[in-house]
Amino acid sequence: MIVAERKPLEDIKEMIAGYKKILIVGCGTCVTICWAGGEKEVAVLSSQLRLASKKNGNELEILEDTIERQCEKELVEALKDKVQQVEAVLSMGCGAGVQTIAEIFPDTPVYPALNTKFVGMPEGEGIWVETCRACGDCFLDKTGGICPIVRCAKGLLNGPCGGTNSGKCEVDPEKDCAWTLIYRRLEQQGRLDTMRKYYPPRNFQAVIRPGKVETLQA
Amino acid sequence: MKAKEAFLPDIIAFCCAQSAYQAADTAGSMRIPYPENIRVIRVPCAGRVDVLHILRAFEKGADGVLVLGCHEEACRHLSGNIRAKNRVQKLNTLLQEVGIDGERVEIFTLAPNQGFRFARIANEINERIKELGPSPVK
Amino acid sequence: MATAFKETLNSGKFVVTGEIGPPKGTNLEKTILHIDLLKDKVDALNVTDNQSSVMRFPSLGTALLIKERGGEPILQMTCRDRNRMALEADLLFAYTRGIRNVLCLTGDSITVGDHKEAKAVFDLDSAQLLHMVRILESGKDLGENELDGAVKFCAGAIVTPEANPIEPQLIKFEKKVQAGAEFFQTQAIYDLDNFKKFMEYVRGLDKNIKILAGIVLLASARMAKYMNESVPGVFVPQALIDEMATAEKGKGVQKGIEIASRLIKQLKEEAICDGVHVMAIGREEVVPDILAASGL
Amino acid sequence: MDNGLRLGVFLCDCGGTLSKATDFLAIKANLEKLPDVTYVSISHDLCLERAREAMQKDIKDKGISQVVVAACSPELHENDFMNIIQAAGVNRYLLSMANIREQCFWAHPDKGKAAKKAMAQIVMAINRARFLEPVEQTKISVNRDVLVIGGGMAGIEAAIELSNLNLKTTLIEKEAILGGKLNQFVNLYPVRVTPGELLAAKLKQVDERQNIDVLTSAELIDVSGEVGNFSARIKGGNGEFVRNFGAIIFATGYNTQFSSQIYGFELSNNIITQSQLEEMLKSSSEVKETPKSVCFVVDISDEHSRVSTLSALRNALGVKEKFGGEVCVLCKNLKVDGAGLERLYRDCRNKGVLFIKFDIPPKILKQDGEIRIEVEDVLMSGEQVSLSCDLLVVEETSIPPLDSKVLSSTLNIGLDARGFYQENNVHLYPVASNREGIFFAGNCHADLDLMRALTEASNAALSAYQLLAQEKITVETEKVMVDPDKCRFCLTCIRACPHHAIQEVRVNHEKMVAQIVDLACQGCGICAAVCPAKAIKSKDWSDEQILAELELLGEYV
Repeated sequence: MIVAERKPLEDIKEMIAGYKKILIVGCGTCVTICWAGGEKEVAVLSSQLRLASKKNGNELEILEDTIERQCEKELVEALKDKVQQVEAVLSMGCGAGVQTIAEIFPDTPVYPALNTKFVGMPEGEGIWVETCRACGDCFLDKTGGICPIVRCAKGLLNGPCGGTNSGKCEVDPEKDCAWTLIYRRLEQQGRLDTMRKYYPPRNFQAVIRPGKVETLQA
Repeated sequence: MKAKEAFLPDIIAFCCAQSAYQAADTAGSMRIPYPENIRVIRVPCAGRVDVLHILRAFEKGADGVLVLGCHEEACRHLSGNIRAKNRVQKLNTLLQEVGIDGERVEIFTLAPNQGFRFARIANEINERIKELGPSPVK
Repeated sequence: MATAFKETLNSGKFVVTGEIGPPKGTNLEKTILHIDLLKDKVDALNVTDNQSSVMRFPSLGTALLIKERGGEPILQMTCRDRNRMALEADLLFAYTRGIRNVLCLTGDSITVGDHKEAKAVFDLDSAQLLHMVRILESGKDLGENELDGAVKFCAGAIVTPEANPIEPQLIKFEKKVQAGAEFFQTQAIYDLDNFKKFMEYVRGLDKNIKILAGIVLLASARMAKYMNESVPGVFVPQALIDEMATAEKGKGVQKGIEIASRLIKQLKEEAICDGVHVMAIGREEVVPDILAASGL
Repeated sequence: MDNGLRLGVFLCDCGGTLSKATDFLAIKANLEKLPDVTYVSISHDLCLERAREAMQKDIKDKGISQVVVAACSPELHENDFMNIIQAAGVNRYLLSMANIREQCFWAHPDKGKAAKKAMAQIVMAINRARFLEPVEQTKISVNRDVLVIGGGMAGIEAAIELSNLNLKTTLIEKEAILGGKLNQFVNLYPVRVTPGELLAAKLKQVDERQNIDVLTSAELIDVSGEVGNFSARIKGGNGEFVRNFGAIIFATGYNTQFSSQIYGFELSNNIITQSQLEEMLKSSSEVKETPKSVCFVVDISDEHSRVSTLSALRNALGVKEKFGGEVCVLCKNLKVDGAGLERLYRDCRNKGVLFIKFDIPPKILKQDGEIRIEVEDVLMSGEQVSLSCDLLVVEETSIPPLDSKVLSSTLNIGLDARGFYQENNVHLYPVASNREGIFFAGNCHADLDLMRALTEASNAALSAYQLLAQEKITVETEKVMVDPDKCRFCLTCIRACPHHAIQEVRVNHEKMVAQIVDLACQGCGICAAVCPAKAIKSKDWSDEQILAELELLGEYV
């Protein structure tokens, strides 16, 4: 899933300064699941903004809505009535959500309330970690299902650097050295030969940015 | 000074029915006085109290909010009190962002028989909020 | 005129290399001083490449300076700051200016240095960089295009014999050997028993691999303790830390020189490895003392 | 606008006592002016039968839709009022209470201020009443068999007690014989029976009961289902099988462990643990060399532990009786807080056991086969005492049984910081776990002496009985519920629920959503607070109800 994080209120306040009526839009998919932009977070941000504007003596009216997926044009179009009532939209979706809303409503300024961080998974309650770099050329078959591109601080393909420190990464001693994990996993599966192979430099053309995938329907 | 004396803060106390609410009852039964401007809202567990409930309390004009739950390791719902503690911590940040002093929200733990403790907490927070003055978003 | 490093390597002589850290800025006075001090006492001089991810005068520029002053430079190249095109281009240039030795490293993480917000490149890793050198030598570039004029380098790499766990490190080491590394400089070593075991493994793998043991000068017991606890892949035996602690105040470096030269002597006398790479980290002026004390 | 609300407010002045503080008629008059308030009555004794009948009649006659009671604390009579309104045909959850006695008139001596606050409290309750929702109840048949895990003293006692209550019980024990720690103890002081005698008597009772099924060398693998209908997978001598139960009692006891790390030395032939000493005392043949002086140390690795203190006292007496010689107990605080334990301590003293109280743990040195102990005696104003002994007996720390971690995670029952099972509420309900229908007895969750463990076992049995006495149990349906349309299936609630009461289900054979298991739900509302999609509603503590109570801020203060 896509993992995002709320921007500091200070930044959001700056974006919407001067508007008297705004719409905050949540997204019901990834960012709800990572507690960043679901209906609850919309309500929290809305409450915070009301309190802040009250404190500063500003007038601010907020409409709230949370849609299934902000990255779908048809679903975003359903916001039309509400968008027409406001001067600006604050999106609590990922970057794709912000851009979809901005595209559907080109006359209305759309601002991001979140920082989209990475593709990842929950590690514990309220903790999400990056596990996929969306590099477009999946390498996991060679590394026992542990991605060195994301989980090695240097993204090395041919083994660890000299900074492995008792199985931890020298860059962040909290984090495991991905190559130690890969070694252990492949050893467990009797597949160390895979690790002994030399892998040439990555093909950065696997995704020509901006990425695009075209598929014929099966 | 005079203004401070005249200021009677609105304080909301979310009280866990398993402990703090009963502690408030105990205070009453023992005729231990505490400020009458502390308004108790009974909840099934401190873990039921949502960040939103507290934010709304400030929107409605509260000057201070207490969350009162069970002592650690004595929560009937195991983690309810710990969750409440974490939420209050999160709330401190959310309120600071808005420009409301995080000290206006506090969590304490009590046992049902701690009437004196309830009254002491009520007095303490009342004094603290008086010191801080009315909520800036009132 | 210095002897080509490759020749020295293959001569059977106990090889000694030193290290020059380029300055932060354009004042090359001290660097030149160090070069002049060391160039004739060692077989080659390494030049670090934005060491510890701290931006400095370039490795390539300093290597040229060594060349100018009659020394034999080993150009260190890390993968952190340049993509494959920049690395290739730099090698073409280096070759035309007579630089014949290159040490291929991954490079430290950008976050440990003084440009923490910069983009870390790591387009290649050290094994791929070694490969790249060999491809350029074949008259092609990484895009498989023909070169008008190829290069020829003596390429080396590094290895950490005390890495924990060691197995993944050795796999990578073998890959570097396969990629054509002609010599290896090791991370600092202090425990010769451990090092001998590593060398047994190396000799068993391929007798022709040249290993230069990394000798880092200890300056104090505190540094020895820090190296042991905080520098990945470095093990300083307690006995050495204790020995450093016996040094009188202000005589730590003296003690360090004693230890370094003792290690070098033993490495040479017992023919444990093929040479040493001496790193004095900011105290280049004492390197001649170390070498003298080692009888080199 | 007619919103269908017909609120009835019932004021009670508690036998006229509260009327002395304020004018109830004035409150009534004020309340009658509020919108939707259909009826206001004043009673003197709502907790008495005749007033209840009147209340029911009023509710029916006036067509009251929601009931507000302003009286004493809901902790006292809320359930009674729920029953009353239910009998009057209003759903029992359509009740909102204002605590004007304990939390108002009793607490605030200033009459004027108290009256103002009472008014505010009642209006808050009225505001809340507008958002009340009905919750239906259903009855679910339960299996009345009980599973007791652990055949130590607590487990045996629980099984006998359940059998007395006419509940069929399966008692499983992982060892080959029943008895647990009783098989190890030398004496049971202050109880004047030997462990063997006590165990024999209890086992005889177990044998005689038709409704106790004992399975030894058997272990619990896992449990599915909920209270009333648990399905337990058990591994016994004849392989694995499944049996169904209505309730489960854990009586898995404790293990002990010597911590050389804390003591700073290892065990040896003259430094032994309590359990090793017990073996020594039990062996019928005389020991080769009778120790002439024996020292016990407690409160070093496990301060305030009843278990280790009691074994020290019991065994000190045992040593004195068997070997004579000098016996000394070094301790920080003896926990003799149970029936007969003070007597046990006195017996020790009378028999000549010496006690030395320390604050700083004693220094223990081994010298030529002898043990020297140096300690500051607190009772001798810190005088340095130096003594030697042939045999040093060290305490062992109580640790949870090996399988508790596995069982706690497969059954989803909580563990405390030390890894023992955590009780629902240490004060209010110490034998209940966080899961409905799973109970604890004995030392698997607390540090208890034998008498306490036996009492607990009975309590656990009674709790199981309370649950299963009727063949059906009443369950609130959808008191807390997930809106399947809004649920994003993020698993947040499933992970957060302390009672393992939320499961995943497929709606319309398609979308996966979370669903509350009514039987297991204990209504804490944590799920409603954590849901990032605001898809969970706790009907008796909904956001609307809680927020409605905030409406009044600034007024009536």
